Amino acid sequence: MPDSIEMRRPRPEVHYEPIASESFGIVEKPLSAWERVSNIGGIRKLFILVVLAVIWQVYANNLNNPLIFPTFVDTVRALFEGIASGGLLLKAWTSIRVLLVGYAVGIALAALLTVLAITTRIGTDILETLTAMFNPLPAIALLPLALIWFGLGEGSLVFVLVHSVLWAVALNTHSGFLSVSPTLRMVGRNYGLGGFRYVWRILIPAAFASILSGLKIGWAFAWRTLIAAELVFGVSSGSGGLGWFIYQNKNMLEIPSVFAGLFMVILIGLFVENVIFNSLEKCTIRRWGMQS
Amino acid sequence: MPDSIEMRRPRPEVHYEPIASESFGIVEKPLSAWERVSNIGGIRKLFILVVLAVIWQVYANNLNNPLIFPTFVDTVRALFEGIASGGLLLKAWTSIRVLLVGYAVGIALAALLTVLAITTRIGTDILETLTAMFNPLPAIALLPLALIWFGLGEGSLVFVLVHSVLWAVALNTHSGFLSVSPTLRMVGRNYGLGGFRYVWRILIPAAFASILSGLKIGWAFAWRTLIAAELVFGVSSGSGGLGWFIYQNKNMLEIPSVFAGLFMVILIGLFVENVIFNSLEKCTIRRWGMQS
Amino acid sequence: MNQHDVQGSLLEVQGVTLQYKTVEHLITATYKVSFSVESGDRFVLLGPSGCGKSSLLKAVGGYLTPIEGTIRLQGREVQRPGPDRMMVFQEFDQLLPWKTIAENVAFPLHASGKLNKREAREKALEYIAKVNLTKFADSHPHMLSGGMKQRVAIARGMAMEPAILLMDEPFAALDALTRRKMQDELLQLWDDTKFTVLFVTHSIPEAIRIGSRILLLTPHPGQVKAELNSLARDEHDPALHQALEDKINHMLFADKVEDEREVHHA
Amino acid sequence: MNQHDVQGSLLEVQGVTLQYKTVEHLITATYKVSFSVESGDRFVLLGPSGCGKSSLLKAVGGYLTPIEGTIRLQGREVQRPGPDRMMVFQEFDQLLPWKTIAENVAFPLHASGKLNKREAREKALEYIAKVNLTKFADSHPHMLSGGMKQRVAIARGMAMEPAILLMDEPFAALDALTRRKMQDELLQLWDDTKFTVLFVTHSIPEAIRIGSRILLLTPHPGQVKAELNSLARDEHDPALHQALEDKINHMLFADKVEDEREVHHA
Amino acid sequence: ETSEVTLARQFGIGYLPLTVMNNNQLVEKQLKAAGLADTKVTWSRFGSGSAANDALLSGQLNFAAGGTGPAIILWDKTRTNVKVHGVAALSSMPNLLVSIAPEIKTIKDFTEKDKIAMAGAGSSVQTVYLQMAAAKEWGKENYKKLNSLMVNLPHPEGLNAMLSGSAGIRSTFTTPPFQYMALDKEGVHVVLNSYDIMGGANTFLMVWGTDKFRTENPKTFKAVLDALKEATDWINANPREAAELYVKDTGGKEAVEFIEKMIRDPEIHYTLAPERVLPYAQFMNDVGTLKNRPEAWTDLFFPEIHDLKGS
Ligand SMILES: Nc1ncnc2c1ncn2[C@@H]1O[C@H](COP(=O)(O)OP(=O)(O)OP(=O)(O)O)[C@@H](O)[C@H]1O
Ligand SMILES: Nc1ncnc2c1ncn2[C@@H]1O[C@H](COP(=O)(O)OP(=O)(O)OP(=O)(O)O)[C@@H](O)[C@H]1O
Ligand SMILES: O=[N+]([O-])[O-]
Ligand SMILES: [Mg+2]
Ligand SMILES: [Mg+2]
Repeated sequence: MPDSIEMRRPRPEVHYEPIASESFGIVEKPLSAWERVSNIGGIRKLFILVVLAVIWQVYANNLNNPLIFPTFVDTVRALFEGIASGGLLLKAWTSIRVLLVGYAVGIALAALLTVLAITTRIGTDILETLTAMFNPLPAIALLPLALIWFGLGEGSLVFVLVHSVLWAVALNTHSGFLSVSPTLRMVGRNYGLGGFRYVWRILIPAAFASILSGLKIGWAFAWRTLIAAELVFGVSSGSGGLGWFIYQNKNMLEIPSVFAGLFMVILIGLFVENVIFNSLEKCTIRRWGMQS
Repeated sequence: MPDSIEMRRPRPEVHYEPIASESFGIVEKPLSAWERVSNIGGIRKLFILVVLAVIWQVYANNLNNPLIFPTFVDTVRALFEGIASGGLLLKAWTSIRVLLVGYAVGIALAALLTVLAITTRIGTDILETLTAMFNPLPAIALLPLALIWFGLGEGSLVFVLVHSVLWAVALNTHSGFLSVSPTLRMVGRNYGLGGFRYVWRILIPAAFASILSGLKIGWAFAWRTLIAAELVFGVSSGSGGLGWFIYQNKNMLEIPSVFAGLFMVILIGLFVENVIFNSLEKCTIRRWGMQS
Repeated sequence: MNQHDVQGSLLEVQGVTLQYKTVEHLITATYKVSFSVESGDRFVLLGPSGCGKSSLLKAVGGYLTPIEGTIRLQGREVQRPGPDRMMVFQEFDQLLPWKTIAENVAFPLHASGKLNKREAREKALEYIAKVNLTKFADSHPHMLSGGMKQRVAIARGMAMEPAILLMDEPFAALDALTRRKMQDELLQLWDDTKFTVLFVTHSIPEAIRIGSRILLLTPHPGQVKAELNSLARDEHDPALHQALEDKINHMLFADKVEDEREVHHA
Repeated sequence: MNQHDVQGSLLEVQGVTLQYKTVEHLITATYKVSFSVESGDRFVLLGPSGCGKSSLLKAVGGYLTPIEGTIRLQGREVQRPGPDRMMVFQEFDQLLPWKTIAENVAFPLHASGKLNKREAREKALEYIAKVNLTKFADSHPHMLSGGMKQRVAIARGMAMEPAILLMDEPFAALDALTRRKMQDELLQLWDDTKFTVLFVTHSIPEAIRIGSRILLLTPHPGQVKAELNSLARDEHDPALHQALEDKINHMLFADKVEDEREVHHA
Repeated sequence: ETSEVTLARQFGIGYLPLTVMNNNQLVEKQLKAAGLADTKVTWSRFGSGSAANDALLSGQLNFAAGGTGPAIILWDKTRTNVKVHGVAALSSMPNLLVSIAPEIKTIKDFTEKDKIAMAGAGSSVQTVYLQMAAAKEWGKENYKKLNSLMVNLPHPEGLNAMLSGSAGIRSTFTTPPFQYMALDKEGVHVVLNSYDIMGGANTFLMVWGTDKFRTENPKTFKAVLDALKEATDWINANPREAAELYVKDTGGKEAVEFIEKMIRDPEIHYTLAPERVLPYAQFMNDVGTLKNRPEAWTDLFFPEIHDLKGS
């Protein structure tokens, strides 16, 4: 009774002769031209950028209020003028230089704090408390201390940059560390790794996805802070960076130039995201199958 | 030969009579008083806060420059005066109210964008592109558009708050979604869940650790932005929040009050971290064993 | 025979080649695999580690698209996963960590619209009892041992009473006796509801005991070596069992020896 | 006998109670478990799913601190994990995803200071060949099947040639023949280097085949039921094997029946 | 004497003497004349007066420049410690409350819905002017009558908001050059002139520093003051060249004629002598913003300029 179904239809047994795997040849699924084009991420993104530019142009044209919102074309023209005559590239480079220093120091401090947090319990408490306290403070709150400690000039800028990078990176890194699977942690400790080597060889790669988004957020907020801070701190030597360029043009009501400065920030952002962070993702978490 | 070691020492076989598990009684490891006290997270954190306050007091005393950096005691006094007479609590509440609106809207938009990003490929491209473009822009860049779209007052504040919450939360959420284990995704899709239900029932809980750190970072940056924005944005005098309070006192060189305002921000930050986010962590990722 | 060919089987796998494309490699998991499963079959996939059993199961589940060949379920091509093909995965992390054991089992019953919340929980508890985990019904998965997690997954799959149950080495992490009990539960359920089950195992005795039909695969990349009938359920003659076991053993072993020689020369 | 008692064993587990404390529950995994492992033992832990085998192994590994009792290795209490006790975990996610297979096996050899980079890689490739994965030496773990991952973990553990090898159901995910080969490799290695191995399995034949001494545990929470000698390696009489198997089966089975009755009444 | 002297300037035509000092290296020249050729001169620029004050108080900056209002507040707050005083006035300029609303001709025409954009609403110079005007119009006790209309926006944003009609802003109380840009547009007219409130020309920007620096570095202090004097004299003698220098300094986008017209504007004075600073400060004391009451303009400035004809 229980086997009635099998009984109903006796099936013959079948035997095959498997072929050697070398003789398979390469099997590939054919794709249509449209599929092939739309599979290229760069083309899809370019398409989005073109759409955004068109929206900008049309909206600005309709708004017809160049003092508030210049058109895309005017902005691009101002950008080229700025590059040709106004040393916009030099200003951008000034900003990027300071930014990179602040970013690097911020990341180093974040690493230090999280290593401390992951290896000792009081370290965890310190990290959590400091982050909760200082992360919500605006850069302006740090100005007086920055001036005392670092004087005018880049030192203070770096200080506020560190403030805007440090907490975001530390928070994400620490949460990433805590989410590492217990098995992987045990494996790491099995190898006799401890302290810094344990963090470097096990926790950092295992939490790399979290760390990367921390780095992305830190990068973006470093820009925001730098531009805002350059307005307040001004310049002590040289000709200032992008933030000062924006501020000055704003004061002269050169609104297309203001937008050209912001546009520069956007272009740098796109470059960093699509070239640097994307490649980093490709050779790490994607390659390791840790993110799809 | 191979079994020489075993041969060397024949061991007797042993048999035990296991007892019923009800008769175990409760086994607990005894802890010293010091261990028990230091096991309480609140006490450890309180200790850290006291140390920080002492450092503040001593450093400020040595610096002896109350117009730059008042002592802890002066700040606390100004805080109490502000609360007693200056309506500091009311101002804090004004800020918190705006903040919560901006925070909520930012999270909602982040949810929308990430759902789009996780369900369609072009959605991913849009999210990545928009984040890379807009995240580095400082709030001040949005001012003109905010004024056009939302006029003066809270609408514009909410707009910049959304800007500072949205990208950080979306970035972390999206990266969290991508890191969800392929097995869990397959399980979710096995249940026939799709679109919004799939995100809500599977991806969000599975990526909750990442989302939480996104929320924490978003919260902190919302504060920073709000305080910075209240200085710049059209607040009608008399109706401002904490940022306005800080700004006015800064202009009047009432530095202890400035620090009292910032101290208020710190206190709120500590409260939100230790009460709200911590409980949230405890009833979610800790309880689920997803974070140690 | 003829009628069956015309009607089509419940599940028809035809010339299926499965590949994984990673950043650096293109790995062929199975090559031109064909077999068909009749309604009510207890169909076992048997083959050495890495031969593509899990991949085949995932393709039938709708998680993996063949780059060649077709998979048809009741005549329609498999497009996406669905609760009609409940899957018990090989991995220990297949339980939702944020749900208790009972919720894990009840959730698909409710989410797929089969039962309301209360009924789903009742049925869940019933199946949790079958896998001996009543004590842990309200625990979260991270508090369970590996074998216990797999039992929850088995309970979850069986509780759904799906048209096809796809099981990927569900009993591998279980001790001999728990395994025996689970096998019995599975067969009992089959007697009650006559569902179809596609079952991956690496234990030949288990294949003979559980399966009504057995597909033998070659080592990586998997090709079909043979499709055999198993013994009838009421066949208890140990000699017959041993004979079939030896036959299968031999068919797999022949490859293995080659394989080993290859490796040692490499 | 007397001398052995005075000298102390290699590993001495005495009255060990293991507990897990979670936000809501306090779960006792084992209760007052005692046993001692001599140098050169192939010591098998056998018991039903969830009885605390993995927990015991983790305690010996230094990952879990007993709340009662002591674990002494060469007379010194176990405080923390270390490369002298290489562990093969039960979980599939024990390989480092960011390292290739070869790197995964080579890394502990190098990190523990045993070998330099080149030597480590050579030795790694040698052991990868033993587990039949030479073709995949430069793949990342996510490209492997469940059984292949476990084989890498076995290679990693064996390549370290540690004083004690802790193995938690290492062969559970392997097909009969691969399993056989792995068992042979393990015994071969043991013949060569005479290390001590503490081995969890749920297969009674495997316990008899691999083990020199077998510890039987009761169902959850695990207590020691018996400590038995296995058969000598050169003992090939199937009747003796069957007898021991039946004996163990019976000892575990008695509990099991009770357990089942309990559950059905609950 | 210090080996480095740091000075701050800000953006705008009102800081022209500092621009000239910077570009023509007048401080270096005067230091050399005083025998301090090795002293390094460092110029900073700040986006706001309060940042400059922070720098001054933290000892990083020796000479801050900015609005009269912040300077007087700093004087008030530092009576008992670092004793900040004015070094000299920079420029007197009218601040104009301009409107694009035809029906608003005087401050009496503002209704509850007519917002007035101004930078630093509540504490800035413009705030004090408007309060003085209100006190004049409706009596001293009603000096806050218009406070509820003030809306905080930086100068360029306020101007833009008014000109573009966004956010309902139709009036803004601003400074040169923004007020002149505004008046260039059709329909924009003056509602209130700070000179009218003050009864004549009134110092808008000044330079200040700490007593500590002055007493420790008298020669350096004197050299800076002399450089400022030289720059001011040069501007008054060469408005065209000064305008050209200013345009060059800011990037060459503005018309030299426009700048020169402003410099030549009889309402705009470049002078070291404070003009009507005392009544302004006394009003601030009257309304409680200042705790200390200056009795003479010389209370507010260092002795080096007490011989000028200030007020
Ligand atoms: N995610 C993946 N990416 C790349 N290759 C994969 C992936 N999963 C499996 N493979 C490859 O596909 C082949 C078949 O894998 P599959 O998991 O189907 O084997 P299996 O028969 O289930 O083995 P096991 O019995 O060990 O579980 C293997 O060679 C493996 O390397
Ligand atoms: N992380 C944990 N948190 C809480 N309880 C746990 C945890 N790990 C295991 N347990 C509990 O401890 C007991 C023993 O688990 P353990 O993993 O040691 O069993 P096992 O003998 O290895 O079982 P299996 O053969 O299924 O792997 C189980 O009852 C389980 O519920
Ligand atoms: O700190 N900021 O948000 O610019
Ligand atoms: Mg598999
Ligand atoms: Mg286990």
